[in-house]
Amino acid sequence: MKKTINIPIGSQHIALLEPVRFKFECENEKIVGVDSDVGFVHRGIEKACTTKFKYDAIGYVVARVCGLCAITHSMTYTASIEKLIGGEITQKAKYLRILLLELDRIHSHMLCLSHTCENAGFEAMFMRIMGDREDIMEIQELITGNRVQFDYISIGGVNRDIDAALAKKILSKLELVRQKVLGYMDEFTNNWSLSLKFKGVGILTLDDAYRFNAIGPLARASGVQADVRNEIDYLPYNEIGFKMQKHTEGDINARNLIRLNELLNSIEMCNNILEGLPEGEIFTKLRGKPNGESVVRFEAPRGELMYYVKANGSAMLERVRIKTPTFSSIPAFSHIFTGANYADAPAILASFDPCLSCTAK
Amino acid sequence: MTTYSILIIAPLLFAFSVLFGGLRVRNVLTVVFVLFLAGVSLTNIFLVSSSTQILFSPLLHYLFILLDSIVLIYFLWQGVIKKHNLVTFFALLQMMLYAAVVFFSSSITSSDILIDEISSTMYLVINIVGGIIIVYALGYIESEKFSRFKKNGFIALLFFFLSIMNFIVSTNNIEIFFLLFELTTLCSYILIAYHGDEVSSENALKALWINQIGGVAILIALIVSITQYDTVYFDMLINNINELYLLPIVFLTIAAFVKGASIPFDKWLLGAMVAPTPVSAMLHSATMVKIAPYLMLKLAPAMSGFVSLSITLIGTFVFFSASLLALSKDYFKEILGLSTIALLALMMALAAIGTKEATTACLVLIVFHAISKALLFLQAAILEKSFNLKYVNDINGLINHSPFVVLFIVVGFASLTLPPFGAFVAKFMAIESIANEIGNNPLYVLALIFIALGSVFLTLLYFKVLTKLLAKDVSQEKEIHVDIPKLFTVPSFALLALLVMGVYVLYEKEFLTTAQVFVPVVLIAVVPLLFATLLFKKAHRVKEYHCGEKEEPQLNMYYFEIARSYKMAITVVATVLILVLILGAML
Amino acid sequence: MIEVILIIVAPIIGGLIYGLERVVRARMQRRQGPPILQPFYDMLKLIDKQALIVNPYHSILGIMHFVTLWVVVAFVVLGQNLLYIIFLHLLSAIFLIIAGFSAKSIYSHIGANRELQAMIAYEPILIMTAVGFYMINGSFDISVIRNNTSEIAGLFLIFLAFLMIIPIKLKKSPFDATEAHQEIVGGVEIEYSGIFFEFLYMAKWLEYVFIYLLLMLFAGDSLILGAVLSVTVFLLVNLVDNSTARIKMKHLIKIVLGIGLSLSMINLIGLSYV
Amino acid sequence: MLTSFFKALANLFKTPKTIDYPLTPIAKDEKYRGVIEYNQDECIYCLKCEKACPPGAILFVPVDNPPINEKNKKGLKYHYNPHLCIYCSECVRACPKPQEALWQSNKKGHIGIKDDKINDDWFELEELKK
Amino acid sequence: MFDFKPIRKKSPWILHYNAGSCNGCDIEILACLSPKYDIERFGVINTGNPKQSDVFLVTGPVTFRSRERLIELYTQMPEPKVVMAVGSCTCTGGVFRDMYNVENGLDRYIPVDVYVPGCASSPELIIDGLVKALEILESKTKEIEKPFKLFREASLDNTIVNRRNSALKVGEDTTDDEKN
Amino acid sequence: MMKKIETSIDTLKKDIKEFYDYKKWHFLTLNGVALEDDMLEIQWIFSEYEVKNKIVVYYAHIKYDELIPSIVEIIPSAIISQREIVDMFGVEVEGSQKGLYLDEDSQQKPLSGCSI
Ligand code: SF4
Ligand code: SF4
Ligand code: SF4
Ligand code: SF4
Ligand code: SF4
Ligand code: SF4
Ligand code: SF4
Ligand code: SF4
Repeated sequence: MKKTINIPIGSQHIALLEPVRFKFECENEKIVGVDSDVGFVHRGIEKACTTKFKYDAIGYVVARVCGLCAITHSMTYTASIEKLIGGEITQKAKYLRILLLELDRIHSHMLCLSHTCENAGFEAMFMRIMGDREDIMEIQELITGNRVQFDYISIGGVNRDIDAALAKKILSKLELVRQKVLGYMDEFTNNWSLSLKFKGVGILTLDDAYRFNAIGPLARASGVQADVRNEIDYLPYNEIGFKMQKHTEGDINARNLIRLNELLNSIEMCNNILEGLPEGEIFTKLRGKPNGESVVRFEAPRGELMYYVKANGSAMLERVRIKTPTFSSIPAFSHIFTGANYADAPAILASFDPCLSCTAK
Repeated sequence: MTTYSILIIAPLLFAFSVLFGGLRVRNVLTVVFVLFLAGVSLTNIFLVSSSTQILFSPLLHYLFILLDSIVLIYFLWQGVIKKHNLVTFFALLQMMLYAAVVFFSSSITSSDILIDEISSTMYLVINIVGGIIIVYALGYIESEKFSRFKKNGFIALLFFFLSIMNFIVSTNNIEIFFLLFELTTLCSYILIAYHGDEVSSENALKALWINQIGGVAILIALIVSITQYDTVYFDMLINNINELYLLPIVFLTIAAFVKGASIPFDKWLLGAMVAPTPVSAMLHSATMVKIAPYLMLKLAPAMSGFVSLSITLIGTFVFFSASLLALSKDYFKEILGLSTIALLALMMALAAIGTKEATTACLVLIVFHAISKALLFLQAAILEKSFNLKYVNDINGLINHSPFVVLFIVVGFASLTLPPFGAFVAKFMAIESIANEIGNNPLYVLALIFIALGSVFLTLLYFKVLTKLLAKDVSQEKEIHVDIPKLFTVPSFALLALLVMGVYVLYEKEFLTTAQVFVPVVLIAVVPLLFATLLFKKAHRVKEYHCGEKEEPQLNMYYFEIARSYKMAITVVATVLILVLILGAML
Repeated sequence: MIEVILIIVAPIIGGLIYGLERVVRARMQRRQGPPILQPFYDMLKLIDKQALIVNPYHSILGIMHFVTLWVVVAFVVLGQNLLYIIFLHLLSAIFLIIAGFSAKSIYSHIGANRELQAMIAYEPILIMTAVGFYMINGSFDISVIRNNTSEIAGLFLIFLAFLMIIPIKLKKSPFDATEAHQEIVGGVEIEYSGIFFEFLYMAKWLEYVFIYLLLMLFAGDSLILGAVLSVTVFLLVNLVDNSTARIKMKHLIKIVLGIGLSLSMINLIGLSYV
Repeated sequence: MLTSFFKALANLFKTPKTIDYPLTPIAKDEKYRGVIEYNQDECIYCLKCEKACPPGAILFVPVDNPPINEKNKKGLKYHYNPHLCIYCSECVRACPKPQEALWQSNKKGHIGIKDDKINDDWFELEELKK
Repeated sequence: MFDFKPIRKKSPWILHYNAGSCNGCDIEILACLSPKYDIERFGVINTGNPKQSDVFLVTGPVTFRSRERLIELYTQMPEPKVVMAVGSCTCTGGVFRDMYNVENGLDRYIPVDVYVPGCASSPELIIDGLVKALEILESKTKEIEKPFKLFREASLDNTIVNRRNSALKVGEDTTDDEKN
Repeated sequence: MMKKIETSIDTLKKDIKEFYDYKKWHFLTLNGVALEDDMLEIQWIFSEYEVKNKIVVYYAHIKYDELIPSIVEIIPSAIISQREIVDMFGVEVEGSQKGLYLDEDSQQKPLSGCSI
């Protein structure tokens, strides 16, 4: 007698923001196998980048690979082009770029935490974090003029400046958010029902994290020292107080704690930037066309994002390869699901913070 | 001639005559004879108002001793040729003990036959339900690949079985009771091994040796009873019993546990599944296992304090655990089997409580359980013969193909759980009487918890099965037509009629109020029809929601895995409880 | 007469409780929340929607669930036998479960299966509660229970056990795994639409009425105590709902059966000595 | 768990955070990136904006009665589709006369309904362009 | 007869489907549920289940793989229903217009009632769109609206007939492990 | 710092096995670049943990009809990039089937030089 059942999640499912299909092979509610289909969002952006758009417009196009880390996408792309053209941008532009990158990380991590809570059936917490996240969204709207797709970074610098009044407003809002985050910290560590749901669930061991090349918070929660912010020098991360977070348990709880700690670290970095913002231009016109190959990586909220760009000196690029965070985490996901309880699946899924829209591009 | 002797002798004679003769003659004769038996057992209720008492001549007693010896020798022989050490051992043990019994033999005499209300009720169950089972066995056995003689022999054996059962509920003599007990063991042994293959014979031997434990227990009880109370009669034993020395009662109880396949003696009943389905039906509903509650009821007046409590606890514990175990099964007959074990244990527990309410509950349960189980096994036979289905998991959407079978299964299960049927009333009364007992002894709280959990598990179990039947696909419109022989459908309806009559009797005797009878009926029958006509015209059919996917996910039944360690623990606890019972009675 | 009116308006009362609860929950999450009459808007809208069915049994069983639940509430109001009511209530749950299994949808199956498991958790405790009342009043009849004085002191532990099963029945955190929107999209109710979903939606209201009526039994003949109990429990349930995550079926059964049964057992043993 | 328990209790008596949006309008910052606005009198018809726009939300299509402007040699008319625009402001950055000919307002795009035939009309324009 | 139409407005339950968007608009839909915007004020419940929804929120330019699911979901929604295209890429294709795996807007497949522009549409725009959609919902009849394209039906043969043939025959050994 | 090391599809497995220490190197992705003359460059990109800007690229030039060996035994997470390459370039990789982004029976090879 065959005892397993297939439980599909997706492509449309309330626990998913995006179309992705997991098929869980379950014995009763215990998952014994996972099959995933991630190709629903495939739009053909890589192809369009080499046939449809000129290199200077691509920054806005690749931002639409993903709405959540749009800024990281345009940042990474822009950095590769700047590398190929050659030329330095101002220190102030670099700082502003980091500011937006970190703000984006804050709102994305908050979204992920709230989403994890919702999928764990904790609606109140979801609402609480989503409510507080609006503060960050307001800051972003004030700086860039849009809540989600910032279109803030252009080749040569950034598009808008921050004046002193705005900086002050942001600082006060960030302080508010910091207090709130400390409150979540307490909730995530002390709530009994959350610990039933999160502790010891969805474990990725250190060895597996290495073997499956896990990245981002997923890897750091298992104890891998993998944070691209530590491995690059295009942006002066070390000057503004970046600290790598690490945990060793590798369960959902550890991932949440990593995110919470990163929130605090990011808020601190934003404070440092706003307080020590150098004077200067925000935009340098870069002359010339890109030529050659470059590989550039950045740390998106979900882990490492990589662009490979090959150009031949004309306005059309030869190849744009986008390696996105969720894409490279998928083998690790499938591994974690095996052996878990189906009732935990949505929470585990949310704790990876997957984003399929970039996976399929 | 009194009715009881007709009931005992007529089936015996008929059994011999049915051995020969062609198909048509046999079928017609059998149906007529079954009707006759039913009639006799019904008249018995009205004729025999007070209890009948009869003493057998010594000659008859010698005949019984001879028969007993032959049966025991046959067991020994089977043990030796089948090389089954346990069978051999128990056969030898029984021979020794039996020799001791014959050697001691008591001097005081009482009536050998004693018919009271309980016996009359049992006659009804045995003859009417058993008769119906034999009728459908006629249909069943035709499709087996046996020789003509073996087919006739099968029917004959069933009648033989009826005769023994009728005798067993009439007798008052424990020696004769022992003989009949062994004869039922023998019958079941032959019936289980009827297919003649490896598995059958193995399971038959298993049934044999486990049942022999019961024999041993009876013999010990006999020896103790003769040495202590100098009697071999139930009534005298019960009347003279000393509160402090209940050992014979306890050993007889153990015999009941064995026959009732109570855990830890449950293996034989499940093994009996390999026999042709009517045999299972026979064993489960009307005959064999019913000896257990019957014996309990008979002994109940003699029980007191500790013994009563521990039997109640054992019974309710087994009720709970068997229901739990049944949840993990997928084989339809096995589910039915485990639920039989559970309900039998409940009956024994109720009998052991011994209050009037509990005894009534027990009797009601005996009757309704017999009818419902007969009905369900009949459906199992139909599933097997007409649809080739044995596993619950495979019966998905049966309602599309045979609404009647589904109806009967639904009714069968409903009658074991839901108002207004008897099993529900019994459970209801059980809770009430146990709640009363808690005032006397707080330990009954445990029994209450077991009953509460067990009844929930049983409900779960039945509805787990039911859920499979109803699934209907939108797209699948074509139906397969399956012929169900008349010999299956007619008994089904007969059993259904019995159920309804049972409810009516309950209502007459004021176990149920009008509202309690009619509300569920209205809910189950009238409401759906009403709404169906009102609403369905407008409704559109669509497919189920599969997250937007077109591909249908694979559905399978949920099963409740029960860890091996739990199973072990259940057996151990049950065994320990029984040992405690024996030790407690000894001290 | 008053009983008849009470029975007829029972769903409406339930709807009001549900509406109030949605507002209270929203407020606890610092949201404005829907209007209190929202459940009735939903209800009227559902009547107006086109009804889709996947198979007739499925739809009928949903309706039977609703009707049975209504009868259960009616029996409570009329003061019938408590034990009988509990079994009838079991029947209504069973209709829902069979309905869940009769659709060919995996979520419906999982939901029904979880509903079954939840039954394992709450049914014994309901029975124990009934026995508790029986031991004090000497009768299972609700009319008798209601005419005696409040037994909440004598049944305090059973009362606590009863509190534990309220979130299961009302599908509230932490015991709402049977409905779990994020996992199984509502479970049993997934395949219902239009007027058929309406019945399930209203059944939920009746469930509220049923639970609060049972709760009132603990107050005996004192209406004031009953009101105080209901309000307190209402707040308590919502506060707990807003401060816990959904726990798994496995934990649910262990916690509720383990704690609930032991509490009621101790209480019953205590009663037997009194 | 207790903290959130009491927090929920406290929240019950606080005013909600909700902004009753359609009734209480939310003021948009002047830097909010809303729809692109255009002044045909100031435009010099260099078509840089059209080329710069990634999705092609600005089209200059030849029509019979074009706007009167001396720079408009080819008889083109400006078309803008707020439902195709991704609000990236690249056009404004490309325009030689930003804030005069082309600028980004802080107005939200209008909600389209079925009768607007947003997509079909634009397809026709794109056909015309070719 | 009681007029239900005004009631429809008061209880719009939404179904959200992402047909290949960038998540930008999806998280804004999520933000609409958050305390600041709280669209539950309008009676909105995010059911996630087509059979109980009135408003179909679609984001994304409809990729090749999403289209069948989109239509399946659409057909499973009972009438009356409204469809909202949220975000520029859903309305017309947005930046993804003319990419090889998308087909330029939701209205190539199903009738769209409300187009909400923006990349990403802000919660305010989505609420505006919802208000508009509710007006349209009120005026709708219960007539069945059909999608513009349909795709193949999945074939079903996992029926009782087939399984019956593969079921075990009587007399075969059945319960190896469970018996012991 | 990008270091490019040439390899060929015959020696690839050996090279990678020698090179790859799973606690030191992080496998980024598999990449394909269409070249002229119907050639394809396949790159296996690695970075080193906790070291600034250290990227190593193994690459091989192949024809479209050549079978690319799979490195899944060495690096399990390469499976998904391999499937992507199969979809996007229409090449064959040992043990990887089409169907990650495109349909299984799709004839498209979007990124190859001679697309659709
Ligand atoms: S919170 Fe999670 S489950 Fe809820 S809508 Fe967002 S992504 Fe989906
Ligand atoms: S998640 Fe990925 S695609 Fe999205 S912004 Fe971050 S790095 Fe870019
Ligand atoms: S992982 Fe991809 S889709 Fe997700 S947020 Fe990052 S870039 Fe976007
Ligand atoms: S990026 Fe995160 S929030 Fe967005 S859809 Fe993916 S998992 Fe959900
Ligand atoms: S804002 Fe961007 S998308 Fe909109 S018209 Fe200008 S360039 Fe085009
Ligand atoms: S870029 Fe400016 S001036 Fe040139 S055509 Fe566009 S709007 Fe006119
Ligand atoms: S502009 Fe539109 S189509 Fe393009 S990426 Fe953004 S949302 Fe998608
Ligand atoms: S409209 Fe823009 S932000 Fe919204 S989903 Fe489409 S690309 Fe993303």
